[in-house]
Amino acid sequence: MSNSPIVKISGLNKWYGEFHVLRDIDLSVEKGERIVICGPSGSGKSTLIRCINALEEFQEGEIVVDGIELGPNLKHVDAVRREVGMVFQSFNLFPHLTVLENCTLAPIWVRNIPKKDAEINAMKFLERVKIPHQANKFPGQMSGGQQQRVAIARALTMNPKVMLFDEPTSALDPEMVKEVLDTMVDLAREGMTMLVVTHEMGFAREVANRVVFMDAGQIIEANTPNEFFANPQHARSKLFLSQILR
Amino acid sequence: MSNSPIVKISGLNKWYGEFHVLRDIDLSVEKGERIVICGPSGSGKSTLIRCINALEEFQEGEIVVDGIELGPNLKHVDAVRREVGMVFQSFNLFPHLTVLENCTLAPIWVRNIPKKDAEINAMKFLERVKIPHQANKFPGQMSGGQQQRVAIARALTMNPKVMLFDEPTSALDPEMVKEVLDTMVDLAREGMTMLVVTHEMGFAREVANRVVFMDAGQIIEANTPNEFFANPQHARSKLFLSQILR
Amino acid sequence: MSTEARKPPAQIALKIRRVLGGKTGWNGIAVQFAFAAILGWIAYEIVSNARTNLENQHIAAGFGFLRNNAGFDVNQTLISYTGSDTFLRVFMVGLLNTLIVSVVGIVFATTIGFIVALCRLSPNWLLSRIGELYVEIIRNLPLLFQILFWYLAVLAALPNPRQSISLLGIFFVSNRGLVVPSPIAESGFEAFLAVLALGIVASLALRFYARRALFQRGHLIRIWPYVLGLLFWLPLLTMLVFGPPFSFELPQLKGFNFAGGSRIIPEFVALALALSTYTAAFIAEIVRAGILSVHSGQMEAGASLGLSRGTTLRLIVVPQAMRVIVPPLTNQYLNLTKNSSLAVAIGYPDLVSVFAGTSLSQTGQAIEIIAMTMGVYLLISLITSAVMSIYGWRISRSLGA
Amino acid sequence: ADAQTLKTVKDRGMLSCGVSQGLPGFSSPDDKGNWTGLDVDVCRAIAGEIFNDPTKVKFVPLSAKDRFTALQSGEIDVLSRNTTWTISRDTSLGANFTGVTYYDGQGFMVKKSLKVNSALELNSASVCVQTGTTTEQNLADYFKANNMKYEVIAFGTNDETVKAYEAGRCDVFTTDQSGLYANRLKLANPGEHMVLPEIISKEPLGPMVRHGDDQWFDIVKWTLFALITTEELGVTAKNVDEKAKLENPELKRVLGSDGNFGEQLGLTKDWVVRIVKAVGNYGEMFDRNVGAGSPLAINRGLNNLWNKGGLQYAPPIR
Amino acid sequence: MSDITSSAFIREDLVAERPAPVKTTGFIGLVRTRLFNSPTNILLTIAGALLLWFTIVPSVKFLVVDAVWSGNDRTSCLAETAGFAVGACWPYIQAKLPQLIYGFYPEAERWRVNLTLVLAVVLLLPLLIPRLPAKGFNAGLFFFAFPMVAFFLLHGGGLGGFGLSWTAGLLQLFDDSIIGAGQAVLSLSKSSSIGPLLWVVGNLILLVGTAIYWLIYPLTWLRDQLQGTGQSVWTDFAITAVVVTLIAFFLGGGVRAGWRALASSIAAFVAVAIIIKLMGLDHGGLPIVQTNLWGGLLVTLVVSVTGIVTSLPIGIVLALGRRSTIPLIRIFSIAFIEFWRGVPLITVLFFATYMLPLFLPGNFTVDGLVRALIGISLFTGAYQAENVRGGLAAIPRGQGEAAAALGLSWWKMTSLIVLPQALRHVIPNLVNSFISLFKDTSLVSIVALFDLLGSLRASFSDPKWSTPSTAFTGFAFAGIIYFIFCFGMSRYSLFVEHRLNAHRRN
Ligand SMILES: Nc1ncnc2c1ncn2[C@@H]1O[C@H](COP(=O)(O)OP(=O)(O)OP(=O)(O)O)[C@@H](O)[C@H]1O
Ligand SMILES: Nc1ncnc2c1ncn2[C@@H]1O[C@H](COP(=O)(O)OP(=O)(O)OP(=O)(O)O)[C@@H](O)[C@H]1O
Ligand SMILES: [Mg+2]
Ligand SMILES: [Mg+2]
Repeated sequence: MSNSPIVKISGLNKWYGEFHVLRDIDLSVEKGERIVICGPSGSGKSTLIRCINALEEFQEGEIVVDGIELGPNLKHVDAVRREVGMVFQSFNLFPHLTVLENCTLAPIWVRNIPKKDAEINAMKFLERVKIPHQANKFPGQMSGGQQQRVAIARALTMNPKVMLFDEPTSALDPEMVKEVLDTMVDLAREGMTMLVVTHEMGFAREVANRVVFMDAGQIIEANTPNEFFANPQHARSKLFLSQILR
Repeated sequence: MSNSPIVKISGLNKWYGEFHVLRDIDLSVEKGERIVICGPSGSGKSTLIRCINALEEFQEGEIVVDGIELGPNLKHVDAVRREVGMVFQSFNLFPHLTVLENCTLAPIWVRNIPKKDAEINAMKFLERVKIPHQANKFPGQMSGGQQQRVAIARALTMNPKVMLFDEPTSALDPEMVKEVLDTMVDLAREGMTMLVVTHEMGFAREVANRVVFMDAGQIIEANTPNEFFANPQHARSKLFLSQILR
Repeated sequence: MSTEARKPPAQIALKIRRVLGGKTGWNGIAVQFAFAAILGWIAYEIVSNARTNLENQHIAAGFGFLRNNAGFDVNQTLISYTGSDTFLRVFMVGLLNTLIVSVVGIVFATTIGFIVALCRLSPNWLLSRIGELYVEIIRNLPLLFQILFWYLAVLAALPNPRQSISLLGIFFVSNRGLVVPSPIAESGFEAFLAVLALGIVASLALRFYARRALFQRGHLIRIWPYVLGLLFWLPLLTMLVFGPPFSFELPQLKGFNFAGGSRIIPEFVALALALSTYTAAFIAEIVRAGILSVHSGQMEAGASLGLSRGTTLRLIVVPQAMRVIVPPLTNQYLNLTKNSSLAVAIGYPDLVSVFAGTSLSQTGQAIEIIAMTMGVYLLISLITSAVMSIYGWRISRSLGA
Repeated sequence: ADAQTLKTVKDRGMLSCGVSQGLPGFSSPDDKGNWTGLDVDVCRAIAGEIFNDPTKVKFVPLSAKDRFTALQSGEIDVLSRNTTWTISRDTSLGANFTGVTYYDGQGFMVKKSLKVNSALELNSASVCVQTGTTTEQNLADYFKANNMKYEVIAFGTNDETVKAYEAGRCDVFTTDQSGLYANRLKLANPGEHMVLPEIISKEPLGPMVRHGDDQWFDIVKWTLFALITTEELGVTAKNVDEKAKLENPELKRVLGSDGNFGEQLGLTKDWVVRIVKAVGNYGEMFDRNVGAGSPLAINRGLNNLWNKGGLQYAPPIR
Repeated sequence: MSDITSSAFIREDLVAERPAPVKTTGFIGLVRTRLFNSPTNILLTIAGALLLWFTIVPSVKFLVVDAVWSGNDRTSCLAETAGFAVGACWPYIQAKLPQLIYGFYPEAERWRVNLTLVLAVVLLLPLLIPRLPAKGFNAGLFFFAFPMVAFFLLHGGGLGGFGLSWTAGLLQLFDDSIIGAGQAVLSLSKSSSIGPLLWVVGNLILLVGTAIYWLIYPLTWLRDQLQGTGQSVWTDFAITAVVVTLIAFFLGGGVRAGWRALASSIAAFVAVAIIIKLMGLDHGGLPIVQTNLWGGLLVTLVVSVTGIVTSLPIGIVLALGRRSTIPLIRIFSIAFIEFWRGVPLITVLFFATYMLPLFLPGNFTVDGLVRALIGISLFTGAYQAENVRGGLAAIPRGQGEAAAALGLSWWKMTSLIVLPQALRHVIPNLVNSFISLFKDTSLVSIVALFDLLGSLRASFSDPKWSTPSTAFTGFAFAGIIYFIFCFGMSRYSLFVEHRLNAHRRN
C-alpha cells in the first residue's frame, strides 16, 4: 500500500466561469513527502490546494486521496476531508469558542470522541505547538502567530494523513513568522505529509522534498529544492526566483 | 512684506477640558520655509496644526497668518482658511463626487471661478500629482496613494500660501508612501511654504529647513535637520530619535 | 509545454441539476420535491377545507358582491359617496382615506423627525436632552396606546361644539374636530393661480440660471430675496389689483354642528397626530444616525477648503447623509402607511375599517375582502421596495463600489 | 360534517356561545367574568338541556362585525347576541335564525340638554353607531327618507360607541331600543339622557346557527319554544318538579314523562325540565334580565305572550 | 523668551501644566459651554426650559399633587367632593388593578399566574446576566421546559397520552387527509372529461393511503390499547422514553460514544416525569381556565413571550432558507418573508382570527388566543428572519470553509459555527424586534382579546368610575407599565451591544 501515492492528482482542469484557472495539473504526493508550491500571485496555487480539500469543485480530472476518489461532482467529500487537514492564511479560528473548544469541536462532532478524551488529545497538540497554557483564552485575545499555531493544532486533532497549508505566514507580522515556521518544521520532522503554499524559501530549502513552481494555472517546474533554487530550468522560474530572492 | 513671517504663532495655549494640550507655543514660519514637526504620539502635533487652520479653537495666544490675526474667539476664520491648504491623514476626499468635482468644488463656490476655468485649473494640478487620467473616477475606486495625491491637488487648487500636512502618509501601504512623498518633494522644490507633521525622517532630511520636535504639548527643540538628527540637544529628542531611526 | 487556456466543458447535465437543485444537486432536487409535496398537501388541505366549510355554510364565493349596494354611510369621503353606492366604491373611499392620512402623517412625521434630530444633535445641552426624552418616551409606548390616548383622553377633554374654543373667530376646536373656513373661488382666482404658477416656474428658472451663472461666469447670485418676491409679494400684488382670489365661507354654529366651512374630523386628527409623532421618533433616530455617519473629517475638509458652514452642509454632508437616511426612511414611511390601519380602533374610516371591517360584516365574504385588503398593502410595499432597490443600485454605482 | 354540531358540543363538553361584548340585560360580564343577561340565558338553557349543567358554556364576546365570521368558522356553536333577523342574513350568510327572543326596534338617545323631542329634529346631527349592524343601514335609510343630513361615526364595539357618545363626539346614539336602555345604565349620569319616542325599524332579535345542521337548528329553535311554552303553562324553575308530577297530559308531554320528543331532538326525555331548571321560563328570564326585576325595567310590550297582547308564540309540543 | 525664528531652539525648562483660564468642566463648564455660550444658544435654552415647564409641571401636578389617593367610587374623584380640580384618580386603578393584571382569571386560581411569573423571572434573570455560567442549560430550561410548565400552570388540564399517542394521532391525521384527497379525486372522475385518468390517480392515492394505514396500524392499535388501560399516560410515557432514549443512544454513536446522548435523554425524561407527577398531569392536572378568561398584563406577557420564543426559530429557519441554494426553498422563503413584511399586523390578526378556522377541518377548532399567537409569531418571524440574515451575511466566508475543512457537515457547521456567531452579531436588532413585538401585542385588543390595553379600555366604560380624569389616569398607569418594559429592554440591548463591542476590540 505504501507504494501508492497518498495524493494523486491527474488531468485536473478548473474554470471560474470562462477563466481557466487550473490547466492539466498532474501531481502525486507520496506518504511523508513535503511539497512546497510557489509561484506568482494569481497563478492558481490556492485554488489547487483548495481543490484537494474539496473546498472548490473542478470540471475535469481526478483527485485521489488515500485511495478515495474525488471526482468532478464531489462524491466522497466527507471521507476525503476527514483525511486532510488545512491551515488557512487568515487562521479562520472560531472566535466564539475558546482555543480548547476550537480544537475539540471536530473530534467530538465528527469523530464522536467523548469530550474528556478529545480535550486530553487537544492538549497534547496544543503542547506540541507550545501554547498549552492559553487553552482557555479566546482567539481574539491572542497574537496572530499564536492563532496560526492554534489553527495548526486544530487541524492536527483530526489526525489527518495530509496537511495543506495556504500561505500560513503571509498574514503575520514579521516577528511572528518564525514561530509558525518552527512549528511547521517540527511537524515535517515527525514525518507528516505536507503540501505548503508559501513564499518562505528558507522553509522550502530546509524541509521540502520537492518544490513545485506554478504559473498561469499550470505546473511549470517541479524539482528538489536544491536543484530548483540553484538551477531553475524554465525562464519563468528564473524570473520568479530572481524577484523573490532579493 | 517678505520680511514678516507668513505664519506667526505666539504664546499659544490650549486645553481640552482640564487637559493642557498645547503649552506656550511660539513659532514663526517664513515664506517658502518647510518645517517638519515630529514627536511622540499625543504630543499635540495635530492639535497645533489644526489650530493654524482654525479647526480647533484655543484659549490663549495668537496666530497670525499672512497678516490676518486669529484670536482665541476665532475671528477672520474664513480669510485665514482661504490662505491655508490642509491635507489630512485620512484623505477626507468627498466620496460622492468625482476626483475632478472634488477639485473644482471649492474654486467654484468659494472663489467663484467659472466651472470651465476651475476644471482646467484642476486638471493642471491633477497633472502635477500625476493622475490626470483618473479625473472622472470616484475616490472609492482609487488606491490610498492616489487618493492622497488627489487630496493634495484639491488643496492646491485654492492657491494657498501655506500648506499643512498632518501625517499624510501614515494611513498608506508602504508601496504608496513613496508616490505621495515624491509629490510633496516636488511641491517643496517649487517653493511652497509647508508645515508637515510626519515621521518620515528621510523626507525631513531631504526637504525640511527646520525640524521642530514636540513633546507634552510644547516645542522641545527646533533645529536644521542636519543638526537635529546628527546632534539632538535635549534628552527627550535623543530618546525619540533613538527609537525612530532604527 | 505550457497549456493554452481552453473553454470550459459544457457540463449541461450538471448545470441543469444546479438550476433545479442548487449546490447539492440530486439531494437538493429530492428535498425540493419533498418540500413541494408538503406545500402542495398544505395547499390542498386549505383549499379543500375552505371549500367544504364555505359549502356547508352556503357562503357565496367570488367578487360579485363588489357590485352590490353598500347601504351604509361613511363620515369622511374624498370622492362622492352615498349609502346607495357599491362596495367597490367603499373600497375606493377607504383606500383614499388610508392614503390621505398616510400622506399627511408622512409630511408631519418627516418635519417633526428632522426637528427632533436637529435638537438631539444640537450643541445645546438642554435641547439635546429634550430631544432624547421625546425619542425615548414615544418609542417605548405602543402606537395603539398613543392613538387611543389622543383620541379618548384628549377628545374627552375638549368642549362640545356650542362651547367650542374659537381661534380668531374663524377656526373652531371642539370634540367634533377642527372647523376651518373653506375657500370659495372669486373673480381674482384665475389671475392669482396664474401668478402663483408663474412665480414657482420663475423661481425654478432663477435657480437654474444662478447655477449657470456660477458655473459659467463665476457669479454667485443670492436668489432667496428674488424667490421670496416671486412667491409672496407678487401674488399679494395681484390680489390688490384683481381683488381677492377667494373668499372664505366662515363656519357658523347651526343646530347641532357647524354649518359651512370645512371640518377635519377628530378621528383623522388623532390618527394623523399619533402616527406622525410616533414615526417622528424613529425618523429622528435615522436622521441622527445618518448625519453622524458622515465622518467629521468631511466637515473639516470642507472647512479647510474655505467653504462656509452652510455650503459644506448643503454640498458635502447632506448628500452623503441622505444616502444613509433614505432607505430606512422609506421603511418608516411604509410602516406609517401600514400602521394607519390602526384607524379601525378609533373609527376613522380607512381601508381596514370600512372595507375589512364594515363591508366584511355586512357581506360576510371574509376571504375575498381580507385578500383584497392584504393585497393592496402588499402592492404598496412591493412597489416601494422595487423603487428603493433601484435607488440603492444607483447609489452603489455612483460610489463606484 | 352536516349534523355534527351536537356531537362536537358533547365531545367538547362545553357549549361555545357567541355573545356581545357587554350590553347590560342581554349579555354582560361582571368584574369576575360571570356572564348574565337574556342572550346569555338562552345559551345556558341550551347547555342545561344538553349537559344538565347550565355552567358548561364558554362565552365568546364578539363585536358586531366579527360575529358572523365566528359563527361561520365554527368557533361558536350558536350566536346569541342581539342580532336582527333579516332575509339577507338568513340566506347569504350561511346561517339561520332560530326564532325571536326579543322584539325590538331601533331608536335614538340624546342628551336632555339638547332639548330635542323628536328624531325629526335631528337634521345635521352627528350620530354614533356600531359598525356592521342593521342599525347602520336603517340609519342611512331613515335620514335619507326624511331628507335630513347627518354625520355618521361608526365604531367597532358597543362600548366604544357609548364611550364616544358620552365624550360628546356625537349628539345622538342609535341602536335597538332595548340597547339604548341597557346602555343608558352604563353612562355616568343616566338621568341626563333620554330615549326619543320614534322607532324607525323592526328589529326581531334572536339566536343564529349555521346552515346545514338541521338537528342543531331544531334544538336551538325548540329551546326557545320550550321557554315560551313553559311560561304559558306556568312552569317555573321553582315549581317544575311538582308540575312534572301532575297528571296534566299537556304538562306530561312537555315535561317529558309522555312521548319521546327530547330523544327525537337528540337529547334526553326531560329536556324541558332541564331547561327550566337552568334558567326558568321565558317570563322569568325576561323579568330577571331586562324586565321589572332588573335595573332596565323594560315593559313586556311586544314581548308578552300572544295571549296577553304580545307577539311571543310557540308552536305546540306534541 | 527665546527667539524661535533663529534656526536652533532648545527648551531648557519644560512648561508646567496649568489649569485653563476659563472653567470648561463640571457644572459651570456645562452651563458655560453648552447652554449659554452664544446668543442663539441662550434663546434655545430658554425655549427648551419653557417647553419643559409647560409639560413637566402639569404632568407632575396631575399625577401627584392634584391626585386623589383613596376612595371607593367615582364620587371621591369628582371635583365637587374633593373640593379641588382633581388630577389622577388612583383609587380607580386600585379597584381595577386585578382586572388590569389578570383579566377575569378566577380569583382562587391567581396564584398560578403569580407562580408562573416568578418562575419566568427566576429563569430569565440568570440568562440576562452575562457573567453567570451554564447559559446553555438555562436557555434550554427557559425556551423548552418553561413554556410547557407555564402552559399547564396557566391553562390547566392534563395529558391523555404521550409521545406515542401523539405520533399515532398525527400520522393518522396525515393518512386521513391522503385518503380524503383520493376520494375527492375519485368523485371528480365521475364528472370530468379526463375521468379514467382521474380514476386511476384517485385509486393510486387511495392505495397509498391504505398502505400507510396498515403501515401505521401497529402504532394506532398500540395507542388504542394504551388508551384502554387506566395508566395510559405512564405506560405511554415509558414506551416513548425507552424508544427515544434508544434512538438517541444509537444515533449518538452507539456503544462507542452514545453514552452522552443516553444520559442526557434519560435526564430529560426524568425531568419530564417529575413535572408530570408534580403537576398531576396524569390525572387531569389543575382545573382548566379557558383563555377567554385571561386578560390584562397576563395576556400581554403571554403573547409577547410566546411571540419572542417562537419567532426566533421561525426567523432562523426562514433566514437559512433564504440563503439556501435550493431554488424552491429560497423562493418560498423570500415570498413568505416579503408577504408578512408587506402587510399590516392588524390584517394578519384579522386573518388569523376570522379566516384561519375556515381553512381548518370542520371539527378542528383552535383557541382564539392561539390563533392570534400564530399570526403574531409568523409576522415577527419574518422580521426576525431579516435580522438573522444580516448576521449571517456578516460572518466571513472563511469560517464556513474552516468548518468544512474539519469535516463538519452543513448542519453541524450551521448550528455550531455559523449561527452562534450570527446571532451574537445581531442581538441588538433582535431585542429591538422584541420591543416592537411587545408593543404590537396591544393590537390583539382589536380582535377582542383583553390584553393590558384592552382591559384598560374595558374599564373605562364602567360607570362606577366614570370621571373626567379616569381616562388620563388609566393611560398614565398603562403608559408607565409599557414604558418600563420597553425601556428596560432597550437599555439591556444597549448594554449587550457595548459588551459585544468591547469584546470585539481585544
Ligand atoms: N471565486 C473566484 N471567482 C473567480 N475567479 C477567482 C475566484 N477565486 C480566485 N479567482 C481567480 O483565480 C486565479 C487564481 O487564484 P488563486 O487564489 O488560486 O491564486 P494564488 O496563486 O493563490 O495567488 P495568491 O498568491 O495571490 O494567493 C486568480 O486570477 C483569481 O483572480
Ligand atoms: N477632541 C479631543 N478631546 C480631548 N482630548 C483630545 C481631543 N483630541 C485630542 N486630544 C488629546 O490631545 C492630545 C494631543 O493630541 P494630538 O492628536 O494633537 O496628538 P499628536 O501629536 O497628533 O499624536 P499622533 O501622533 O498620535 O497623531 C492627546 O493626548 C489626545 O488624547
Ligand atoms: Mg492564494
Ligand atoms: Mg495626530
